Amino acid sequence: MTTVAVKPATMAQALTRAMRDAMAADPSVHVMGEDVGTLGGVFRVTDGLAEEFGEDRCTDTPLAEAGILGTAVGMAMYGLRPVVEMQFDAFAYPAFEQLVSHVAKTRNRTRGKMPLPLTIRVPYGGGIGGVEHHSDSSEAYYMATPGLHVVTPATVADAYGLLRAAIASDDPVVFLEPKRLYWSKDSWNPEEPTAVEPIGRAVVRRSGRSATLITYGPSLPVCMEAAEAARAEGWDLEVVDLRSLVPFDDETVCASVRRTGRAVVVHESGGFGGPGGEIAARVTERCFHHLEAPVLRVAGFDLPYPPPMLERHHLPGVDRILDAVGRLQWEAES
Amino acid sequence: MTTVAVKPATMAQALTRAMRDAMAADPSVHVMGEDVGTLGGVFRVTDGLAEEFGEDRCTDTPLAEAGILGTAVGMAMYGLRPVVEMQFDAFAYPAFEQLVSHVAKTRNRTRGKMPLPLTIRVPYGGGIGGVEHHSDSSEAYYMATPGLHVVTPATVADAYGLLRAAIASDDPVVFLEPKRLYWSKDSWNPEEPTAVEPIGRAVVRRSGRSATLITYGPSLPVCMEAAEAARAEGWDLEVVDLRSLVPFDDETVCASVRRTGRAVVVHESGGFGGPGGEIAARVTERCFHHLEAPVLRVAGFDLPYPPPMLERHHLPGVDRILDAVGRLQWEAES
Amino acid sequence: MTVMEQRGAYRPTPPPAWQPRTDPAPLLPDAEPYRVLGTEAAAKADPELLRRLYTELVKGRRYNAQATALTKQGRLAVYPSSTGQEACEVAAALVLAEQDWLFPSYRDTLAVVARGVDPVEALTLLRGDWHTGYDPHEHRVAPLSTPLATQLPHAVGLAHAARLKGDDVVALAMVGDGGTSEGDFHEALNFAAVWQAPVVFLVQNNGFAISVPLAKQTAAPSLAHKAVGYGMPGRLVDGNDAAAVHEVLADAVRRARAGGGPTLVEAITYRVEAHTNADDATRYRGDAEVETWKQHDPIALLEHELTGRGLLDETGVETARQDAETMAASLRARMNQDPALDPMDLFTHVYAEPTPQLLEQREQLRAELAAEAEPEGAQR
Amino acid sequence: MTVMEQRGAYRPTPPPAWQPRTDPAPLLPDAEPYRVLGTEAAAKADPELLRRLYTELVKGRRYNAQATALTKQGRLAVYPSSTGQEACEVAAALVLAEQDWLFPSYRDTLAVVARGVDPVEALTLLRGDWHTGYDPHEHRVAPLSTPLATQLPHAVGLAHAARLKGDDVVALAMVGDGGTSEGDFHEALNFAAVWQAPVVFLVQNNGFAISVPLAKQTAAPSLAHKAVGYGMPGRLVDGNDAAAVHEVLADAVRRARAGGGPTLVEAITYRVEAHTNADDATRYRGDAEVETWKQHDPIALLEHELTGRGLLDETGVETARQDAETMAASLRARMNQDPALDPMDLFTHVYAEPTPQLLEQREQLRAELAAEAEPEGAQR
Ligand SMILES: Cc1ncc(C[n+]2csc(CCOP(=O)(O)OP(=O)(O)O)c2C)c(N)n1
Ligand SMILES: Cc1ncc(C[n+]2csc(CCOP(=O)(O)OP(=O)(O)O)c2C)c(N)n1
Ligand SMILES: [Mg+2]
Ligand SMILES: [Mg+2]
Repeated sequence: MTTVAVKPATMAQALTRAMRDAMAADPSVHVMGEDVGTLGGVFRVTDGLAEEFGEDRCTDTPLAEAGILGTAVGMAMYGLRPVVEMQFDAFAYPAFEQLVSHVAKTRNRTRGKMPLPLTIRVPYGGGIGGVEHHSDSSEAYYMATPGLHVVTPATVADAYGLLRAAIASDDPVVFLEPKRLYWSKDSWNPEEPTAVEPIGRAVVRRSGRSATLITYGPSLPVCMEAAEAARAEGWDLEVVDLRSLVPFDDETVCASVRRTGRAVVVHESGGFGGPGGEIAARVTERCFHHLEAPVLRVAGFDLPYPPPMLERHHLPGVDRILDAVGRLQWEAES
Repeated sequence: MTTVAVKPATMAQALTRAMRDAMAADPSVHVMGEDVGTLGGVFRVTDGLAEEFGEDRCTDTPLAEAGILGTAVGMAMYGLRPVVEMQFDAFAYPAFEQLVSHVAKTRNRTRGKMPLPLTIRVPYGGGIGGVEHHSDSSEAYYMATPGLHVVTPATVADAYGLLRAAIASDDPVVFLEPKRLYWSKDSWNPEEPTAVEPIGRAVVRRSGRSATLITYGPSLPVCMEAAEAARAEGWDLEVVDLRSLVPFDDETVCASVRRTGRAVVVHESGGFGGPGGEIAARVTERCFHHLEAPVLRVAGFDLPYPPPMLERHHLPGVDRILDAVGRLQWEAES
Repeated sequence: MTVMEQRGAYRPTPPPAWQPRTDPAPLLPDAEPYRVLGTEAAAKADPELLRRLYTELVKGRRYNAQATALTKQGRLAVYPSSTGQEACEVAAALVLAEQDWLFPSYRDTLAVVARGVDPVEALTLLRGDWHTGYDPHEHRVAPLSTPLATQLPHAVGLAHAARLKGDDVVALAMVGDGGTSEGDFHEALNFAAVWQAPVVFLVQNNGFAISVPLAKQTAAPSLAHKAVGYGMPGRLVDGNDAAAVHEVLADAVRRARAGGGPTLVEAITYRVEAHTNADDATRYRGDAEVETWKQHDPIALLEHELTGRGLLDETGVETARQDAETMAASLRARMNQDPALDPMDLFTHVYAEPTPQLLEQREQLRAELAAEAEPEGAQR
Repeated sequence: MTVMEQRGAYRPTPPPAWQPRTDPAPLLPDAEPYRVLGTEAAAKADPELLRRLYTELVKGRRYNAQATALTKQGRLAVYPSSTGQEACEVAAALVLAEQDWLFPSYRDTLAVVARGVDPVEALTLLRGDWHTGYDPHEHRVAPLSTPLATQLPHAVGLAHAARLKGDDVVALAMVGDGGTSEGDFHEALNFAAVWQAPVVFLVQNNGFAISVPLAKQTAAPSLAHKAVGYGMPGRLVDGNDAAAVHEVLADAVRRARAGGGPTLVEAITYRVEAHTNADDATRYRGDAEVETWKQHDPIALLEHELTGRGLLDETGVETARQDAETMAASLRARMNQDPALDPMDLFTHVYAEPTPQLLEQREQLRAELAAEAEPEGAQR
């Protein structure tokens, strides 16, 4: 994790590398979606794959998301491992029926006879000045759909490791890529790609004793920043990066909260009916007697994602996180 | 509410009556969907409407849910009040993009200039021996979509009152009809239809002092039964029927939980990422110091809805609810 | 330089890029549904095939009757009968080679059985058990699809994958007239044509989608006319003429196998029974219409042809009927046993490995079942 | 009675219910895109209309250029230029009567402006403000639709509603070649035909969906060939010939207004610029292709015709150019002001009445903004 990078790569590049390595290792891996071939994707995440592996392995499809996912299901039924790109979060919605009624259910309804090893890459979230329908956080929909794995990297290394794991998984994985971290860099060394990360393990990104920030994907850097800022207030915050929303790593999360006694869940998805409710509820169920205060949530407001000029007011930022930490009842109240 | 019925009507009949009264009162109300006209709907909920109001007011559409909802959006743009029937829960998924990207957002993106007074009726939930795709509980998807109201009746009177309110609302309402209560009867008197219920108010269906069961729709009768059974164990349970998931009646729910100090959320939707997480989290945020125990959840398991022969093991029943109540730490633990 | 300045040189031309991508004419269906039985084409049909079709039609109808009877006895949760549509069902199954795949819609149990799936296993979903009693890979039959038209892109993807792998596989996907209105129908056909996937789409136009008649479903001259809009041939066939359906499908399968791409076949047929046993068809159609169609019965049509040409005699008819009765008796007997379902199986196949969350839930159910099993007194 | 027993009476007939619902022939597009400019048909075109189209084309191109420039200055978040497609944009707007409705796709700002919407308000979404700066009801222009093809069923529903109310309203809906692959395209056209809704679908086939060329989008002879599959006429037109596009659309609008139902129009055109300012078109197409299309430029085509027939002189050209410059200067000036947005407005229009949850969140934001506004020392 802390290898010093020869030349630092972006998260987008790590994702490309993950697909490339997977395609080189396994001829059944096929990349498909809108503009993924010749153009290399609107975020250039599939850049070079069509050139290297041919158009049959990295395919520009017609513009129809249900068709993309539906045909990928058929390809998976025949033993391929399709990696589907949905161009933006909101443009995955046309494929919702295929996702819920087939992708999530086929293994179960065939009693294991017809697994669907499918990866569905969805760039998600805001913070990039995108116009409407380009900044949705749709993870709540996927979390509420049993049969899917839901994974989201927050670091460059995880982008590589988790995408390799997703592609290797024999189950469908919704792989949520935080758009605004595409250009982020960290210590990941493209010369020595990280090992495949197992899906389902959270990780403590920063140790602390005062309270736990539970977060994932695009909100991790914000939480890290908040944890730094919190030192000035005398709070030593622990930060847990979930990495996988399904399965959920109760063990790591609860161990942290039991240690700190306080927790705030941070995500930019809307609060009401969002992931934070589930997380707060399950942490409370499991750690009630260790809690000094209710698990709080810092989330996007409950509104359609706002226009670029207002998004900074919507997105959970450092101040809002610190405000929540401040409300964790540091002196006993009635 | 407690008027003695002359001849008791079923929930299905109350829903029919609500549409009929709304159509008679307002010529802009149009009912549309698959088989709603000549057949009167597969559950006969629109029975007689086409005959009474003509096919232009109660219309058999082509078989395409995105088309149904999408054209209803256009009709609402022109000032009509469409009432759309989705034939079954899982068959609403093809319309998901229209729902999330247009129905939920149009008022906001037009700054109030283009409200969409639309009601989307969705028969939901299991317990009727339906084969796969006919028993989904999809409320978590709708709750996580700001811009929608999400309403679900549990009594015959509410079926009438809430559907009238939904149709009268200037905002889109996802109106979830508990399939297995279609044939239920209670004291509602079709001769004196209840007044329109305001959307957004929960109601205490049973007062009690020991703990609160928070529930809605198909699980209300189960909770009432459980509350009866709990008396034998010495528990006096309060039962709150949410009726509206969005907006959420924090006031009524929290008042109850503050009184009882303990709560269990009960629904048949899957637990993980389901409505119960949100409810438990928000109750805990607001009532932490009144809680003797964590808010627990009794929900469907986290799996694709099982086949009819196994559904009784999946659905929250009286025993499972009582087990949860029993875990509410009646004697202080560490 | 403004355009004015270059005016002398400028010459209006037709749009440079445009040219018809394919000649539309051969993609359009004939004006009349193709027929074989009772026409001259019948003479060219393979007698063996016709007899085979006949036997299966008779068996199919008996199967439908038996399954419907089983719903009355509570042995099946629901059954959508394909009586009147047996020619399509049977031809679709028989036209495929062993390595090919069938993608049935929820009404297509007959096709599934005719393809070789065990008659009881084919009913697994409908009797209220876990969906696929049969292993899809064993007979290369996808699970019956309930959400309409969603199976069509699967067929395209599978056929495409097989072609990419260099395998000789054709996929045949079945859908109803109502299902053609769904977006998935459109997207599947478009992908198939763009990819030139070896897939055949068979639309059984049986006149109704539950209660909704075709006229409320489409204003097209025929459903087969949709094909040209994707750049594939559309074929119209008398769906009650088993020989014709088989021939048209066989042509399409051959074409697909040879790399010629997909075909859309519309078979004109009629659903003689109600939508399912739970439906009341008298609410939306009259007896007269049903009677007219009974005059165009697929079994009668074929029987008439075969007997008329001396390819079938009373004994042959009787044998077919006996075979069907034997099948029905066995079906009845086997369906009289309750399937054994283990509630703990709820958790087994949600994922390859149950999540920690599911493991917890499994333990909860295990404990509940144990408590249930305890003697009465020990319970709450 | 078995069929055998009734055999004497039994006569195979064609399937009783089948008859083509409509004659397919008139629904099929002509083999070549319809053209007016440079052909004999031009003589019959209304000179006033041609001049009006010309002025708008010139203004439209200038608008595109100005908007693209504004992206470079950071005044617009993004701009999808319709340069090369102005004929479609302008004709679509001008062909409608006042009471009619336009349903634009995200690239159709020009059509929105040509319909009368304020040029700055039309850019509201793209500059990063709340979506609809314009009131959709004022000029009967639906919000620009970003999710592709989703606006098509809206147009159908609105047109249908108007007809039910007895109002004389036609809806014209615009979509790209890529958008025709979406399920919503299919469902919208089908509903329109079944309901005989007064709606016109205009497909701007500009050869690309971002980087994906038409050949990977469809295998159809033309997109207009999709129409017959819905039972509506399909028309093919040279999309760079403003007179032809206007005429074909006018026919379709007239037909719709008269109760004749919907029409699908495919206009063959070309996106001369990149997909948006953020796109790099050299990744997927060569200059040669672009150059060929520049030879078939919509403005040049019309200018050639007008000047050739003495309907336009240098002064006229200059006037049009001046008008366009004036518009551009005003646009530039007005766009140089930052729009004033109130963060508290986040909560105003989610519902008619904010929910209790939104009221709480509004108070939270209010408090945060107040804290931000406090002098530095007072902050955390
Ligand atoms: C997506 C979807 N919407 C609705 C339904 C409910 N439904 C089941 S069968 C049916 C009618 C199907 O008609 P058609 O496609 O003509 O097939 P047929 O029943 O005639 O065989 C409907 C509406 C469904 N199964 N899936
Ligand atoms: C449902 C949906 N999927 C994907 C996108 C992303 N997207 C925006 S424009 C575009 C290409 C559109 O091509 P076309 O319909 O031909 O219109 P054009 O850009 O050529 O005007 C794509 C894929 C979208 N906006 N909506
Ligand atoms: Mg049918
Ligand atoms: Mg295009």
